[in-house]
Amino acid sequence: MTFDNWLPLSILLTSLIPGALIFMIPEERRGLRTSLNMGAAVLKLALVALMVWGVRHEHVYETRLPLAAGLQLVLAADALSVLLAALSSVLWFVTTLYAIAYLEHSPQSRSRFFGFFSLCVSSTLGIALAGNLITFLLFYEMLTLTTYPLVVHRGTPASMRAGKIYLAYTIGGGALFLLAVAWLTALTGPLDFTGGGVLRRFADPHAGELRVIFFLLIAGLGVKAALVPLHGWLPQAMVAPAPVSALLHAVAVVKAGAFGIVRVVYDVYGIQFAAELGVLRPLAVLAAVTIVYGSVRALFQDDLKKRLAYSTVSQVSYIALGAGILGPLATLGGMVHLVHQGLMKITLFFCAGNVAEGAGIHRISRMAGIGRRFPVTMAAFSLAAFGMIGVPPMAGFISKWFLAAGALAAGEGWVIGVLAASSALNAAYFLPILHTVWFKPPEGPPPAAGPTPRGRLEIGWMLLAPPAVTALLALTSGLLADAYLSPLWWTRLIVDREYLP
Amino acid sequence: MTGIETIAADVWIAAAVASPLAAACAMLVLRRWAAALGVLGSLVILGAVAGLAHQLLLLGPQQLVVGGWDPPLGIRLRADGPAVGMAGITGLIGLFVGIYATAYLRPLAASPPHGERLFWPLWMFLWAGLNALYLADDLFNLYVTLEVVGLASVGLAALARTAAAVAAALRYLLVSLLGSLAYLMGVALVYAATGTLELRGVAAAPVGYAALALMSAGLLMKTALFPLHGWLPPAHANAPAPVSALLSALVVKASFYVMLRLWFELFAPLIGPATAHLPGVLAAAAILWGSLQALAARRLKQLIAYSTVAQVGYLFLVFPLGLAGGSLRPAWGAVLFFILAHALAKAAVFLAAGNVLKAFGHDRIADLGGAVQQLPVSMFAFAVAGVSLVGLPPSGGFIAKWLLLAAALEAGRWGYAGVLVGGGLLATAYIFRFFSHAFRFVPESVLCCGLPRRMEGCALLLALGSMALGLAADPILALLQIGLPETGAAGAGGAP
Amino acid sequence: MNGLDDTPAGDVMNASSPLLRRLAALAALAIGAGLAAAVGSLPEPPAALPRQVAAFLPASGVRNPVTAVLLNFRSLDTLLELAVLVLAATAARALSAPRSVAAALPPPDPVLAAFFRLFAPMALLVAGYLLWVGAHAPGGAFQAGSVLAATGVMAALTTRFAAFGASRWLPPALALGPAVFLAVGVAVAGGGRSFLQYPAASAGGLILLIESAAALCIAAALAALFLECLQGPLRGPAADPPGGPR
Amino acid sequence: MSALLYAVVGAVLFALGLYGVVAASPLLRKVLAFNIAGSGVFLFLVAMADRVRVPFPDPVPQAMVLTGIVVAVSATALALLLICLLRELSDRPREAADDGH
Repeated sequence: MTFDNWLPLSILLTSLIPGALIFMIPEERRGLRTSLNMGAAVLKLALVALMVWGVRHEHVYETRLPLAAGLQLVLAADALSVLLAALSSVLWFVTTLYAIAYLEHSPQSRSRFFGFFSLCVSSTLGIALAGNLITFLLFYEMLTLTTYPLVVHRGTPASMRAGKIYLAYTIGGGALFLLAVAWLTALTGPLDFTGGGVLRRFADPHAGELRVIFFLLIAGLGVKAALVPLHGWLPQAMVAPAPVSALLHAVAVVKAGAFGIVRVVYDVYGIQFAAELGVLRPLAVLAAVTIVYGSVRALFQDDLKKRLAYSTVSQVSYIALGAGILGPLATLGGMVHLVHQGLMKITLFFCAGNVAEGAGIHRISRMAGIGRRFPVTMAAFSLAAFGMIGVPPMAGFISKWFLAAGALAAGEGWVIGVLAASSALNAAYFLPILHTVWFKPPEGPPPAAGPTPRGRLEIGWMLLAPPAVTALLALTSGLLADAYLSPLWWTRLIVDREYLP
Repeated sequence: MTGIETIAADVWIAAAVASPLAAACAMLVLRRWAAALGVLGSLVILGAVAGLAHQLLLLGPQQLVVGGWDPPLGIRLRADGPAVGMAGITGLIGLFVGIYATAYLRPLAASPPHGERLFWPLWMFLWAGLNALYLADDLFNLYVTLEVVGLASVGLAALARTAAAVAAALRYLLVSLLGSLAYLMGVALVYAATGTLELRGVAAAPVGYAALALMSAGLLMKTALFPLHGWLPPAHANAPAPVSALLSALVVKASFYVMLRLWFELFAPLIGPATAHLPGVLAAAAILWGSLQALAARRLKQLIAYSTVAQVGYLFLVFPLGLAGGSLRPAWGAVLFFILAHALAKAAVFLAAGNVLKAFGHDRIADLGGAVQQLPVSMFAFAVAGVSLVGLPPSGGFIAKWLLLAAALEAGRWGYAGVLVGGGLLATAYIFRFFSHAFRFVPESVLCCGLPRRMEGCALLLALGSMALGLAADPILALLQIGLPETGAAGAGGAP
Repeated sequence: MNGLDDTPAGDVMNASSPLLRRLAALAALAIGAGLAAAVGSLPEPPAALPRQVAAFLPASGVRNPVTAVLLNFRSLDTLLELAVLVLAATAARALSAPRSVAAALPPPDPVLAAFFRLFAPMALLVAGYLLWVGAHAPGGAFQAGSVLAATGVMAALTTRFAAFGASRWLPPALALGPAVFLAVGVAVAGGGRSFLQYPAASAGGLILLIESAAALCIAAALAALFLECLQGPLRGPAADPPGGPR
Repeated sequence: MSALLYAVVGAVLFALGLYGVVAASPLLRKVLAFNIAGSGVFLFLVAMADRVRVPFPDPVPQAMVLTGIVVAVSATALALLLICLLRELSDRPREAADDGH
């Protein structure tokens, strides 16, 4: 086991072992818990950075462990897996900082929260680094198990109900996914992810079965990627604390589903073979329907987090849409949106959390004029909102641009219509918020000291820094899109390796 | 490693059967030291089984000809993969349940002071019966070991001495005796037809079918497969926690193990696809019925007992998958691994339920709010074991379910694949139904009494064991299939 | 034990509904007919095993073939069977409350007492003979044990050994049988002989040793089983109204 | 020939005993029916032993019957004890026993 074999496993362990340790830390030892958390996050960032540098220089990192009769647990670092690994480790660092401050005086056990929090991120990294379908399935189900306690963390009847719905959807999806993977393995034997897909040679006798397996896989993954009929759990899971909503919607759960769809389309079936099977078009149509449906439902939500949830339902399907269109440009747009949506959405949720924590405001109608009270938070919120609409120079614009270009190149004209409609709808549900926040006079009792007094921050710095950082990241990855090692640059590297093997 | 092999293999087999008996006798004499002898005895027995496993890995299947008379005259004890695997899991669970029982049984107010000390000899007799049963290679010897296991289990089940426990134990006794008699009649028929009691004698057609029917019916009663499962839930729910763990994890599987031996060795030529599907259909019904009853259970131990009824259904899926697939390629590896994973998980879950019962004073699920808060270690053990019961990765249960699913898909049995996946969903429903109550946040503490650390520790270690089984599946699968007539490819995953 | 017959099976077996009785009748009929048919078509008995027993009988140390099979050829079965009896007695002790036997037993009946004084020595003689004759004719440990047990019960009934039931030395007596059997089995093993393989010369003696220990153990077990039932399991000092069993 | 007759009678007794255990409602009758079924099986075994005339009838089924009898005795004793215990407990005021112990 050389260092190259150790790296993927050690990245996984940097959150698995601290997670196990944090469970045992007594509740009052806040300092120890925080230092363990932050130390693990920093160590992970360093290792991932090392891997990014390695993969940039064609270095192969792979861990192979025998799992069961004939099956292997494979953790491989190819360009695509590093994309999600980098995204989740950066955002986890920021979310940990935010969660420590946010749960400062919550009665529930924080050791339990941060234990499951770390386990959840290790399963996300496991999904990112998975080298074959069985490993992906293993971490995919582990993600469900580690996020359930986070969703029901508050223990209130509402969170219990949300947890039950969440579980029903995700375990159901997991069962479909298990059946599909078992069926595929029975047909073809254990197969690893390889660029350009591996199933072409099984096409002649099993074409029909492969189509059914594809739809089972997409159904299993679609639950977490919140494709239309299977998205019900996402708005319900909003009762969870803000860091959990941020983690669930920007980094872990939703991305796992979208990432899975990308893996299945590109590295199991191969985009060409999938197109020949005729399964790409239904996927693209389903994604388009989800985009429009999500945006429409978001229009009518007065609760801020609910509206953001429906916005996520719509935005994640851009990735599925990118995967559903044949051609390098669309692939580029879909994959880069994986990162951009993560950065923008997590900013929005941090701001929603600040407003709820700082002023106890949950409904958009009561957010009139809070721009004065929360200037920095609302500035970050506005930046992210513009990004979601797709206004240049924000990151959102980049992804939509390449998606549109890819659609044109592939001759799928109707996708332009969908993108335009969705951008309009985004504007329709984000701009009123900005208008209420900045231009309406603050209603109700005037805040004690008008604009925030000099020197004193609107809210603790640990709650303020994360949204600011992620907003800036979203801005820079839009502005400096072509810079070295930027998300777009890296995605272009993936696409080159994918399409020109 | 010179020392161990020089000791002849049959010493280890003799030790595996004789040491629990010796421990039982010692406990009857030195009654005050029963608990200490219990734990010490567990270590000795586990050592013997470990030595046997070592021999098995080195030199292949071992045997001990008792009394020096070669079969068919004398009795031979055979130690092959399945036998050593079952003896090993019995040892592991026996050790942890023993340590747990030293703390759980002390203040058992209901029974007289000397009553709970007699738990130990009864448990040692049960252990001797189990080890003798796994190693037996003779039909009548299997009958006597089934009786030892059956009567000891009834004695242990009634140990709580409440009206509910005694009624359940009595019903268990009557059903178990009915099963034994049917089995004995079958043995008589086989002896009348073939003239030997060996497990390899092939029974002639007409008498063979009668013997197969009788013996299988008897064993189905003792394994509590649906519709003959009525006795199991009350017996397992009302017994003391360590006893419930032993009954659900080990005793139910002992009679299934005998059925495996009979169907795949003695009666193999008589069993066509039609007969193999009967247990399959009953298994599907058991999974459905057990899970629905578990969903409706009011008490935690009832929920777990009905979960056993459902999980027993999974065991019987091996018959349609192995035999109906045309050639005799039984999915030995899959079903034995399932037994190991389920035994560890079920024992952990029952011990955790015992902790809840001790700490809360009751186990009514609806009133267990705040359990996760106040009993974090036990609830974590319950969760980890629950994951293995349900068959979600990365647990041992998942690997077992995967192997069964691969066998089903390879044999093109769609119905059973659906049953496997559906059963997993139902299991998730009733396991997380409990958690939806346990995760509720309750400001003030509701516990009535504290728990010694080792009670929670044992539950956690067993749960982590079932998880570790999932990660180290390959070597264990290899060990389980040593000495089998034809190790089915089904046991080796989906490789075509 | 009066009044036992009407113990409701209600909470034990909720069976015996008319439908189930008919179902059981049908099943019994089917089993009876099936077995009768099977018996009819039994092939000619291959008498391989009995001939082997006959061949090895001289080496078994006893002349009675059944005792040879029970205590030499298939000795493991007998060891486990002894364990069944002992564990049943242990379970009986575990389930009953410790209390003085006297409270539960009927007042001594002079006729019974007189008869017992005559009966006891003769019974012990018969038990000894049965134990001895087992080597070459029907008899052996179990028959001797049951006669001894009957004597024990008679003794308890005439309250001669009042504290028999709860006495301290019952469990060790129970342990005697399997312990001796195991001890002999392990002692003879080694030096090329496997577990429970008696050396040809001393086989008879060893079998007799095992049988006598087993006889005592069986007597203790059967007597304990009877007396635990008689006294009624829960007759704790507090809960039990004075006087004999209801 | 008479051996087969005894075997059939044994089989019939076994079937009757099974019916009795399931259908009889008072518990004591269930235990009695169990013993009838047991003796049916033992009769069948002895009948099988009688079919062979090596200098003596086949001793192996006879040994099986002896062992079976001892097992039946211990099982019956345990069953009777549980019935006594049950009668004892059901006479007592049923405390909230179903909450576990």
